[in-house]
Amino acid sequence: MAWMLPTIIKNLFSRPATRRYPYKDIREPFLGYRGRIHLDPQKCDLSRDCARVCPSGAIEVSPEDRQWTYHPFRCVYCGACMQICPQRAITQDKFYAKPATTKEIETINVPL
Amino acid sequence: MARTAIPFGPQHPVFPEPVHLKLELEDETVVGVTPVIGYMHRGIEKAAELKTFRQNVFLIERICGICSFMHSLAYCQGVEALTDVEAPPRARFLRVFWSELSRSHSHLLTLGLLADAMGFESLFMQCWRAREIVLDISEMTAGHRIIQSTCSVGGVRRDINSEMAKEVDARLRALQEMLDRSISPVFLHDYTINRRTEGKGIVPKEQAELLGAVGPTARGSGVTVDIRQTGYAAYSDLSIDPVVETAGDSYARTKVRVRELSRSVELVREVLAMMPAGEILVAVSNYPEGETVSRVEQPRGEEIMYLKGNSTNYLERVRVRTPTFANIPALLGMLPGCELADVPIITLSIDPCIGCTER
Amino acid sequence: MSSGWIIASVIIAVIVVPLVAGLLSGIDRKLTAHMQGRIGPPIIQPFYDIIKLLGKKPMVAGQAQLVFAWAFVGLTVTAVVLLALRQDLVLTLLVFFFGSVCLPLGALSVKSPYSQYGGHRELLQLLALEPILLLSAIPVSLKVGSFLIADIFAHGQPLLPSLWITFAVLLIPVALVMRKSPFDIAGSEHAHQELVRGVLTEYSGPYLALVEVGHWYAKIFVLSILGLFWVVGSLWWLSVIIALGGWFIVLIVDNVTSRLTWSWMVKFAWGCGITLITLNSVLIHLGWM
Amino acid sequence: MAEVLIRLLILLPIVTGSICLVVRKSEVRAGIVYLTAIFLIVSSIVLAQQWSLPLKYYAGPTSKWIVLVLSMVMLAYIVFVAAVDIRRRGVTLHSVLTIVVALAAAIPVAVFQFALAPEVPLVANPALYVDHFSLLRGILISVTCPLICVYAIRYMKNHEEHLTHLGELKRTRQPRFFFYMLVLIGAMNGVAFSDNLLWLAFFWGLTTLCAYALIRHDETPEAIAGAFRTLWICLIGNVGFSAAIILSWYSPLNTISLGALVSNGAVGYPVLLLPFALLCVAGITKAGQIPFHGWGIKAALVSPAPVHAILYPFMTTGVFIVLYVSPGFVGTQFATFLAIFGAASSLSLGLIAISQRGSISILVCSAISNLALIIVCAGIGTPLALTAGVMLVIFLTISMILLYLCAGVIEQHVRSNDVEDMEGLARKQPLLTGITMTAILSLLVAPFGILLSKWAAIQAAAVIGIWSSLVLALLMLSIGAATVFWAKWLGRILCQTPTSESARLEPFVPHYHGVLLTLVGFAVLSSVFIAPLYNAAIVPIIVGAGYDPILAFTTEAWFLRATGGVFAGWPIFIVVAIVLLIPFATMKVRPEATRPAFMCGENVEIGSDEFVAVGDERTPLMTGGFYIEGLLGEQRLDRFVIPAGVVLLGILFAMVAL
Amino acid sequence: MDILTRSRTKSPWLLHYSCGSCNGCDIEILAALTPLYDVERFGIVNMGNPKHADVLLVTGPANWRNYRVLRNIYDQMPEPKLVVVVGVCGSTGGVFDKCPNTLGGIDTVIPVDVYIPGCAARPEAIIDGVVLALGKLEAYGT
Ligand code: SF4
Ligand code: SF4
Ligand code: SF4
Ligand code: SF4
Ligand code: SF4
Ligand code: SF4
Ligand code: SF4
Ligand code: SF4
Repeated sequence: MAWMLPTIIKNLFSRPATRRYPYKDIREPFLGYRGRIHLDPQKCDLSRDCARVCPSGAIEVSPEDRQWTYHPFRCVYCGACMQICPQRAITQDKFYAKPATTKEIETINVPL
Repeated sequence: MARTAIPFGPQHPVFPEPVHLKLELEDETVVGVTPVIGYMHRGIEKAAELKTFRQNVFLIERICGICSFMHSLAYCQGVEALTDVEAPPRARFLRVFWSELSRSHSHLLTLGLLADAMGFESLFMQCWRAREIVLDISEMTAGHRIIQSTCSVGGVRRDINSEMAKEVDARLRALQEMLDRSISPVFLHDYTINRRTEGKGIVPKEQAELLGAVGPTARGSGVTVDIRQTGYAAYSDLSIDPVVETAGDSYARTKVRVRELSRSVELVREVLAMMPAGEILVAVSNYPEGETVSRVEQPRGEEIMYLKGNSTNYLERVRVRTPTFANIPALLGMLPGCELADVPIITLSIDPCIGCTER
Repeated sequence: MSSGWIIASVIIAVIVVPLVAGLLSGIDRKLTAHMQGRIGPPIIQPFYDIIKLLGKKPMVAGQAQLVFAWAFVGLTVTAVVLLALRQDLVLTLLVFFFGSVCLPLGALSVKSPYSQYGGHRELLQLLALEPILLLSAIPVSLKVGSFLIADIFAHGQPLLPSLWITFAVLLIPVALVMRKSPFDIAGSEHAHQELVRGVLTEYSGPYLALVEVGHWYAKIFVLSILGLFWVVGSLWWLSVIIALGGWFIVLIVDNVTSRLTWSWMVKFAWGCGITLITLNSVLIHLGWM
Repeated sequence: MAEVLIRLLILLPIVTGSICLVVRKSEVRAGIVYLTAIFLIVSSIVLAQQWSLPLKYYAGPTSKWIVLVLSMVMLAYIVFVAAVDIRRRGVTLHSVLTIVVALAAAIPVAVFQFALAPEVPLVANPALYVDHFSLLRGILISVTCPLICVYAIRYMKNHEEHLTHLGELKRTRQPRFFFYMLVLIGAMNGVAFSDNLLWLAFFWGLTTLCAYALIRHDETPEAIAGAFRTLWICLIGNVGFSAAIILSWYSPLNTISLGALVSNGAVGYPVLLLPFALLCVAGITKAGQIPFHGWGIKAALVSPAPVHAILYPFMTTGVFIVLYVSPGFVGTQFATFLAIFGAASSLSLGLIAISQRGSISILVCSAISNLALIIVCAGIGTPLALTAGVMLVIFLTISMILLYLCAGVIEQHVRSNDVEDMEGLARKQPLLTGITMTAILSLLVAPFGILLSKWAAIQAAAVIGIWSSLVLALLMLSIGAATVFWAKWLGRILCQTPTSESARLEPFVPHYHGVLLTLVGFAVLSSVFIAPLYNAAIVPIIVGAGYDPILAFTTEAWFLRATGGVFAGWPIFIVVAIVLLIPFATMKVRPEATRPAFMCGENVEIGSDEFVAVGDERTPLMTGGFYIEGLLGEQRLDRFVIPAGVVLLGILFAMVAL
Repeated sequence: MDILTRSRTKSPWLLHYSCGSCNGCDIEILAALTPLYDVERFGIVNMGNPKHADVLLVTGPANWRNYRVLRNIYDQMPEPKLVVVVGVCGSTGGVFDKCPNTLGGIDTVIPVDVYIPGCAARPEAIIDGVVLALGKLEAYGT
């Protein structure tokens, strides 16, 4: 009949499984989590490989203006750009961009 | 008796995805069902012709986030066939690893949703609590909770080292215990679940075959079909016995999932133990050429992917036949005659996925 | 009863009851969450919900539903007041019952698929609930010799020992009124249900708050009926414990069962409930209980 | 004065009815009906002031022979009608049974009166005997039934226009219609006032005959079949009367006076139990109780609304007799089982009503189910039960007639009596909807008198010993069932698509709205003034039955107090008034606050009940009610109910034998 | 903070609607309700009915068929109401960039208050996003 009974009784008398985000037990993403990408403008040579490979058009590279533009609200965090970049100019950390009320765009001027 | 015609969906709490069933009822009894679709259609197949075949991996795996990995697997296997490369053995085992991980999280998810549709909240919570173990493993090994993004044309993008393997194994053992103790017995024996599923939404074996049902829907009706037996990836090295039940009702389908779930967890552990060493990715230098059909067994059944290349960076045609699409005729056969209260349960018992059906 | 007492009872019934009921549903949610391995909302969460709803912009689907919402609350409060004044049990139950009918009527007055189904199912629910609730007055009256609640108080002996069958059966209406599994067919506490909260579908904002508060009164009403099974002199807390005990059983049952269908519900309520209460009365008649 | 009025209450409608039969001009006929109505109502008001009861009216010796001959002629006419039907439409079960039953009613009395005991005195026993109970009954009939006739003036005009339009009617049948209506009123008054069983049987048969004629008014094959079914079933009552006359004459009492039978009672004279049982069976058949409920439901399908309306007091005549004779057998096992029978009947019809779609069918089932409550009260027989029974007779007559009439108007408006087709009536006919709603609520909720009566019945039933549990269980279930079907109907007429436009009142039709509002007034006033009403009208009845009214209710400041508890009707009225006033006063729904119903996001627009479905097409939303035919369908239930009814009746007679 | 605003921020009821999402974010929303994240701690309940909801959580890009549904349910939510888009595909179209049947982000159909990035967004991010959105309520009605 009541096959769930032992479980709920046990739950009732043990500590809840909840992670008390955002107050306590904040668990960082595991190492290697695919988060947002960062450009090292020093390394980039504006080859546009990253823009070409990006599946969601989150990177725009304009060699004329020497600008590298990243749309965090387009990026699907696949890491393909990082993999392809011949200059190893892109790194990926393990955090996403923060929720926001506007979709900012990150534009980086790449120095000569 | 008074006729009733009501919209069931697209925005409806029992359907996480938008689908619309126009229900015709008499009292509580369903006498007619017309599915209305298109709320999720994005045109992915067309988009896949507009992106390069490598970019497509990321698009295809987002046909649906639940068996995301299987989509990319089917795609990559297809492209590999078209480009004449073969994934290295370790990659093939890793593919099974993530496939079975996806299957277990998908089954847990479905079982949870089923419990929720029946108003069995505590069981839903328990299923999803167990599922978090799988998701943590996925995050640990693939870098993401649900969209693994690890499959790549020519192999896989991530490897698992031995420490990680040990950690994974420990977590899986915990999962297994949780399943055996507090989840499987409830689904298998609880009186109220029994009452809500037994004898509801019956598809006899012949009909299941005739309508081309796949996956647990077919296996719940006694059809022995499991594409893993074709031995893609590393399945040829593992023993795959399809889990089959014969009653053909919602209960049978649920039982198939519960038993498959345990088997999946075992498989993941087996794979970890058997994994050969070596390369995980081989380079692909030529463009896809010709056409091929790639099949994988998703949690919901057989997915067929047809790919056609023309020696360019772009594919000429990508066509996906998803399992839910194959199961919808069976579903439409199940619903008439049932009660309104059973509609969610029967619908969820084929584990419908609109995301991939409409693409 | 002196008039001071009467006024005090009325005030308690009208003002204190919703406070207690709100807390109780807060505890309910907390306990349920813990049973599910979660932390759950703060205990005063129901009050936040109600205040928030009251502060929302009104939005309606028809005037009739508002009238019935008021009628539901009004009659339910009346029933609680009658109970507090220790009036006739049958009459009190009848008033409560007709208050409850207003809820489906409000739902049926809007041409909305889910509201309609909720309304019809709620009616079936009342079909299951009402006879049990009314009939439970019979063995009670056999024991205390009258239908007056005041006489239960005057009776001086707890009813539970001889009426435990009736008490057990009364848990069915309690679960029904609390909208708990396996009986939450018409308008679940939780939204994940085929009817999208059924009878409540078309209420929103302040009117939803109104109906919710009415529902609080209803819950306390049925729990107080449970409490009547152990009133002895001034030990009022014993009845509270009895009522809470019944409430806790219902909570547990909610968490170990799934929702069942209306036909099962009606058959179960009529088949088991009515038969057992009748049996209880017969046993009392025969002097065996 | 009073004696004259009483006689006029019986005779005048019969006379004016006969005039209607020959008057061909409808305005003149209407005038006659108005005059009769005014006379009946006024004289009942006058009679209501008359408290020097009982009144007795002794008929002369010749009158006995007149009544006898009239009875025989009437039964012969019935046989003749059935014979004609057989010639015209072949042998049918119902017409054959009609002949058999009519003969069974006629022959024993004829043999008894003409051959065995021509000396049975009529002079010693009063022919008419007016006590408080029969006066109350007469007043109820004479106030409500004329209103039905007034309503019928307009209704039948529309009805015939419609039929003529359909080509189903060549010549007006209204003269015949009003003839039978008025005669039926007279005959029912006759039943109320008669004391002599011969007279009673005659009036009893006359009401049946009128009912038969009214049911077959439309002359469709179904109507004729339904009429014959009614005829033979209700005539069973006359067989019972015939047997009762003979039995009571040969009993030690040597009387055929109803009053004498009742006042002596079965406790002192156990042989009287059989005549009482026979009278009860007469009442049961006429009130359409199980297993005879078929006639009521069938008749509901075939005849015009005023006929249904007047059939309600006709059926009440049946339970009136049961309640009237109940003090005669109080305390016997028979009485207990009568209560069980009534409760079972009430529940059965309540359940059948849930699966009914026709408004009139629902009303009939509900009427029978409610009348069964009165039988329960008769079976319980305590002062409180008697009070409950009498109150039910009063309040139900008002509310049920009101509902029948409402259903008629609605039917003419939506051209269907299917409850499903009444959806959205609240928008099209707000006034009518309001009246119907009040009527339904008057049956259901406190503080209306019916609830009080049911409450009293429950209180009373609790004390009849071990069987009370069974009776009460059945009663509670029946109350629950009633709520379901009423709420369903109410839900249907109130159901409307959300729109930002507000509804406009329909034009006032005096014949309809006037009559309906009058009845609503009765319903409300009688409930508000329940305590004075109780003191004035019901206490004398209790006293007349030989009880102490203290055992029923005492009144204090508008409350009714029974030994079991207090009915605080008045405060509830206040609460209800407040509850209804708050929203009406404070909540003016602003149009911009109105939103369409939740349709999973596929609504078309506000004010439209369509949703977008296949191929982006607008699809009408349909929301039908629940009828649960699989579980509670009439046919399915009849398989249990009819045998159960037969068995219960069998047990009743077994109790007589014991 | 007055009691009403406080209650508003303490009791956000959700309505979840999936447009053309891939389910990834949808199941993360559901996961946020379950024991490990348990958003009911914040009074957040998934309501499934626009008439009861305060916060509309949308996933996936709008398309030619579902934008109407989206607008309807948005209309049926009583004020004050918030729209939170979960996942990048609902914010901008994301990976469904070149898909021919999409209209792009949700903000092409209804006003959006908060965007939660991620593909799929993590439950923690969903919590953060809803909390961010609730901040907007403080300004409401003043
Ligand atoms: S980031 Fe790398 S791939 Fe992109 S433009 Fe710069 S160098 Fe080229
Ligand atoms: S991580 Fe993927 S989606 Fe994001 S910018 Fe890089 S390639 Fe594009
Ligand atoms: S399949 Fe989809 S994307 Fe392609 S044309 Fe049709 S609607 Fe557009
Ligand atoms: S079958 Fe369902 S879960 Fe799997 S990819 Fe398709 S939509 Fe997603
Ligand atoms: S699937 Fe076949 S039948 Fe259907 S439209 Fe295509 S070609 Fe025609
Ligand atoms: S079934 Fe295939 S062909 Fe038909 S609409 Fe869907 S995708 Fe297109
Ligand atoms: S193509 Fe098929 S699914 Fe699309 S509208 Fe036409 S019939 Fe419907
Ligand atoms: S953002 Fe990514 S994971 Fe989320 S629904 Fe869109 S495609 Fe799926």
